[in-house]
Amino acid sequence: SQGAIDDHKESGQSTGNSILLATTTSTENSGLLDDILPILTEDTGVEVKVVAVGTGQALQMGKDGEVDVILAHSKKAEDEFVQEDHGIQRFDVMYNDFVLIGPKDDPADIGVLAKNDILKALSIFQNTEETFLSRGDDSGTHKMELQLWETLGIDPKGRWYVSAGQGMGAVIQMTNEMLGYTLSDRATYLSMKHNLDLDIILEGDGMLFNQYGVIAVNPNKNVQINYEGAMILIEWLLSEKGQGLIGEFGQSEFGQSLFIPNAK
Amino acid sequence: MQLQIKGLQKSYKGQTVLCIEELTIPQGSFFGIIGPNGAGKSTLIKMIAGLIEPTNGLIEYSGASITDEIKQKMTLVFQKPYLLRTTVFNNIAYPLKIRKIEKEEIQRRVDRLLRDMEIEHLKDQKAWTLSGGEAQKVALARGIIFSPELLLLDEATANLDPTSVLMLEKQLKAFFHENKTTIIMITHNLYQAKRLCHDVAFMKDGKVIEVGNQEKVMNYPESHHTKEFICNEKI
Amino acid sequence: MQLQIKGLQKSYKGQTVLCIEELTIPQGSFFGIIGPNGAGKSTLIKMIAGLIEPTNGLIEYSGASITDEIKQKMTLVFQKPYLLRTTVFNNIAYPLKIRKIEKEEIQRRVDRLLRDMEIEHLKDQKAWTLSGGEAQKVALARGIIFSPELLLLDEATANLDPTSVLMLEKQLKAFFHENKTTIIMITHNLYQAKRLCHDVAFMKDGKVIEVGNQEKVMNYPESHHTKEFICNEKI
Amino acid sequence: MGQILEGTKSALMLLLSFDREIYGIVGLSLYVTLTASIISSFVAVPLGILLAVKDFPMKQFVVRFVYTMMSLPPVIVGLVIFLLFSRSGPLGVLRIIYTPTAMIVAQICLVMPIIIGIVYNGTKEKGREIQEVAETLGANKMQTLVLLIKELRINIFAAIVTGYGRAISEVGAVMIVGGNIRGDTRVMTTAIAMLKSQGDYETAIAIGIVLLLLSFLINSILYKLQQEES
Amino acid sequence: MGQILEGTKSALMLLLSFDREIYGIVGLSLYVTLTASIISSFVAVPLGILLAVKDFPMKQFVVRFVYTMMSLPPVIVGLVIFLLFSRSGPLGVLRIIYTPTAMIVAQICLVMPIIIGIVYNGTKEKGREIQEVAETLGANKMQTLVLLIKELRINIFAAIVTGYGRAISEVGAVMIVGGNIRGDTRVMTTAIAMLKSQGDYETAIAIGIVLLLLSFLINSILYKLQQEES
Ligand SMILES: Nc1ncnc2c1ncn2[C@@H]1O[C@H](COP(=O)(O)OP(=O)(O)OP(=O)(O)O)[C@@H](O)[C@H]1O
Ligand SMILES: Nc1ncnc2c1ncn2[C@@H]1O[C@H](COP(=O)(O)OP(=O)(O)OP(=O)(O)O)[C@@H](O)[C@H]1O
Ligand SMILES: [Mg+2]
Ligand SMILES: [Mg+2]
Repeated sequence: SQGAIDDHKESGQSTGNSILLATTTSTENSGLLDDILPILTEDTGVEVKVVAVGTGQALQMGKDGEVDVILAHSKKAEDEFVQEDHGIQRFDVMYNDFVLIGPKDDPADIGVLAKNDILKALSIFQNTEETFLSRGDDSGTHKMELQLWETLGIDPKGRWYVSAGQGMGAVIQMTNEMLGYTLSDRATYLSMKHNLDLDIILEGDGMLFNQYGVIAVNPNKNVQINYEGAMILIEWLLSEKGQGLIGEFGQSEFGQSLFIPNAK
Repeated sequence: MQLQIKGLQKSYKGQTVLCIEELTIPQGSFFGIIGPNGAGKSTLIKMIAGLIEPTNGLIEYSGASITDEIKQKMTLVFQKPYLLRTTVFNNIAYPLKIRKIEKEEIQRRVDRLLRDMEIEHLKDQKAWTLSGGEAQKVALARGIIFSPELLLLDEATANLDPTSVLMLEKQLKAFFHENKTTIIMITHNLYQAKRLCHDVAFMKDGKVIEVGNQEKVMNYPESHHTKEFICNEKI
Repeated sequence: MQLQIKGLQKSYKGQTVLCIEELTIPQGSFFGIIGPNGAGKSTLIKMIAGLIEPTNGLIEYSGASITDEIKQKMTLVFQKPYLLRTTVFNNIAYPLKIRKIEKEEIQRRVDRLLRDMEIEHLKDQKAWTLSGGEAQKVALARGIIFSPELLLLDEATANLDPTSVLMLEKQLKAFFHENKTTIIMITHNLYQAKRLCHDVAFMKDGKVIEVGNQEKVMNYPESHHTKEFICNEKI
Repeated sequence: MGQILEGTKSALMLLLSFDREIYGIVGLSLYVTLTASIISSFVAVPLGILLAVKDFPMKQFVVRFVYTMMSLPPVIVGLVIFLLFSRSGPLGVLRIIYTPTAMIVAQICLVMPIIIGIVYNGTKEKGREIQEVAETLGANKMQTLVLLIKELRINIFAAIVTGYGRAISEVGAVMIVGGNIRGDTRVMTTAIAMLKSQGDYETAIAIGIVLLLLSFLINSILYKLQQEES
Repeated sequence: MGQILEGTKSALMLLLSFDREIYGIVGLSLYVTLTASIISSFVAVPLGILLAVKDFPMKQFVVRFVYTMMSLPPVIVGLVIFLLFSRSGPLGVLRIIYTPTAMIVAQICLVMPIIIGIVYNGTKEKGREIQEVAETLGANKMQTLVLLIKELRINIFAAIVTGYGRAISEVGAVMIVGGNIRGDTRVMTTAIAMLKSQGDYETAIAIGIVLLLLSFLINSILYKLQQEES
């Protein structure tokens, strides 16, 4: 009955001032959201419940109307998401970049041979059979990596190409263990760096740009979606205060920003 | 309770271990069953207690077939009694507890029975620490405490010492006279059958070979099977 | 095997259930133990078998304390026998199997014993489907198949029919004479004690009240406890 | 290796820190797993016993089905519960997804077959005998069941301990249906998984040790209760 | 809901597709879990029985320790095994990390306490009696143990089924020490977790169903073996 549904609405988790945010593991693993969201709640009264999943699942949950808002980093997939009417509009929030990390002594000399050319670096892997670890989990990072191979016209296969199917943190640990190379977002790498024998081997290539976007899920999907709450979060993230907090995150611990705010 | 057995049969995997055309045990009789090992005595008594389904035939209790109500009014004391993992007192009190009898009343009745059966000293002992004969006494006490109308005993005194056997027989006789119970007792002790039973049935190979007045069957058996069996009475 | 018991005592939570100053059972004797329920008979025999640790005192087997080798040469048939969850044949064959006796030899010996004990028809039956008396016969057969030098029997014929009791006693006697075994037997059947035993001990309340030649103890008991107990022999 | 020792030290520090968040996580873990285990026990113990003492058609099949359900992967349970209770799912109106309630439901699905299976096995052999005693003494169906539970308590205890062990240690199901939301549905195992993926092995192991200490405590209490009865 | 039905359909398609990768994953799952369960059984069954029939100091404590280990979280086991066998760990020279061997080692740690615990409980009550029979018939220590195993086989069977269920369904430990490497250490549960994180619920459920079908098959075989014996 309608009454029963109303009752649920009052006690439900995504009505009123509570919203569900699906995001990728990298934002959670870096600790950014834990850092800034309590301030949002203070400012606006909106409580954000974060579910950290892979990009693939995050978008799937958006499509199914399971969450109210998505924060991800796979621009192409996100645009498609909005085009298919699953979301209202996509906003740029911030960016960071991907880096190629590998053993400190860089046995394949990639740092020297490839300079700052990621495509060249990847082609070296295929030739030398040096171990390269792929996320292999359909995440934003994985999609970006696949795009690079595609540009190169290479179908990566063989014992040197390890497809892990796990989150960023896990794959970095595997890389560390296997003394291989992998592509990581800078934030996750920096937050784990102190436990690793890995260094940044290559950075700064324009192709390694990593843009994060935020999308409110289309409220027409079901009555439970809290569109207003989602928009409050988005506006706050894009506001001067939100952007400032994003820029500050990591300064004290790493001496540099892990994410660079770039809302338009 | 009167018992009527008609065309009763029990088979395991095609092998018939019991086959009784007809047998009537009148209300208020003290009925003995004797016969060699494997004759089917326990099978019969378990079937009467409703624990084994007959393959064929039926048993009537005062004209009716078995119901929960009838089950409430009868009991079987097993050849190898299973005692609950608790004290002797709780074992004997159990049938009264499930009949929702008041605590004081239970206490009173169990205490009296413990005294009558000369096992007061075991009252608080754990059942699994009892000696063989003590366990059998407790099982018997548990069986008669709620005054069942039909009491089925399967070699219930086999592990008792001679003095205890006599004591128990006295108890049973008193119980029988007070309650107008029907008692069916399996025993290998032919003296005991003589001392207690009005009627006896001799079973062999799943069949009732001979049944009738105890004195008649035990002293002037008709079948040579019975005769052969009885002549070993001094064992 | 000769047995010597010295200052043997068993207590549970401070309560002494057995206390025997001294008792000697000579090699090759057929020794009976009688006494009321709870007297400590099973406790004593289990201690002899090495299954219960005494609280105090010791038992010597032909002068030595118990070892695995001695254990191999004796056995105990329980009051409530536990049969292995397999066939009758396998139950009886088990002691031979663990002694690594050849298959044909096992087959031969078990078959003969089954025949002697008149239970051939049960050979392939599952142990848990046996009747009470059948189970007891199987346990007995399993105990004597490997010709132990010391055979301990705890009411091993309590659930047998009179004919079987006689048959079994004959078996035991034959076994006793053939093997020069020492046999210690607990029984509540005073006739049986008379028929079989050379010596008997009367136990009560954990103590050996009287011990000696069977005929003497059973016919002219010294203690009034024994007298009282024996006078119920016809039970 | 050093990390394991460090973790042990951290575990103590963690417990002594009286950090509100840690205690919240521990409390929620206990709430979810104990609720799930208790509810499961109430249903599964009688079911396991009935399965053992009753004869009915297809019984062999049901038994093997229960055994199979004992190897239900937590991720699959999580996924199915998620799909059932998600907003667009058939039971979406109940709105329990990403709440402790959903976690309890998922764990019940995992724990129930385990308890049924172990209880069934323990009852199979001795159950018949106990049932016979109860019946001959005039117990009705309910009283017979109660007696069976009392007599088989040691086995039932093992079943519940095993089931509880499954609940407290699993992460797949609670992660999916609970979402590991900070301050809301984060339990010890999901916290461990998260910390591990962040490379913070020490804290992960510390929480793991806390978890084991708690298990030890709960097992000890259950064990005491069971001992005293017997 | 639709996804669950779709998943069932996909499961059949998947099995019939004879896809080499799928069969590789299934095969590795079976290899790892069966090896772990078999090795665990050989050690844990005798240990559980000994624990039940022997008296020794601190026994109560050991029992409670085993019970506690039954709730060992797979993630913690994975982590500890990882730290032990990692490059810099004390056993790093063995170089088994990210191989099926490491996965087997981790699962043994999980399965062993479960089997020990359940066997212990099932032996506690009847074990003494069986031991007495064996001893009075002249069995030596080894023969007594063998007889105990034979007589208690129903309970032991339950213990192994439960342990195997734990092995085949857990993901936390094998994910960490195996790494879910495609074509190398990817097993059914890690594949399910990965597919789920990709939002591919259907295939995840399909593999889950395959896993359950296999469990059913294996349970049925074990069950048959056990039935025939009795
Ligand atoms: N499940 C079964 N399968 C095969 N035979 C069985 C089964 N149960 C019982 N029997 C057989 O049925 C016969 C009758 O058994 P029952 O227990 O009734 O004998 P009994 O007269 O009580 O003997 P006892 O005096 O030894 O107790 C026995 O020969 C026994 O072996
Ligand atoms: N664990 C225990 N705790 C307390 N009392 C015990 C324990 N075990 C045995 N007893 C008591 O020890 C006494 C001797 O027992 P035992 O089994 O030796 O008697 P028994 O002479 O064989 O009697 P029966 O003829 O009835 O078999 C009994 O009264 C029994 O209750
Ligand atoms: Mg019988
Ligand atoms: Mg005794």
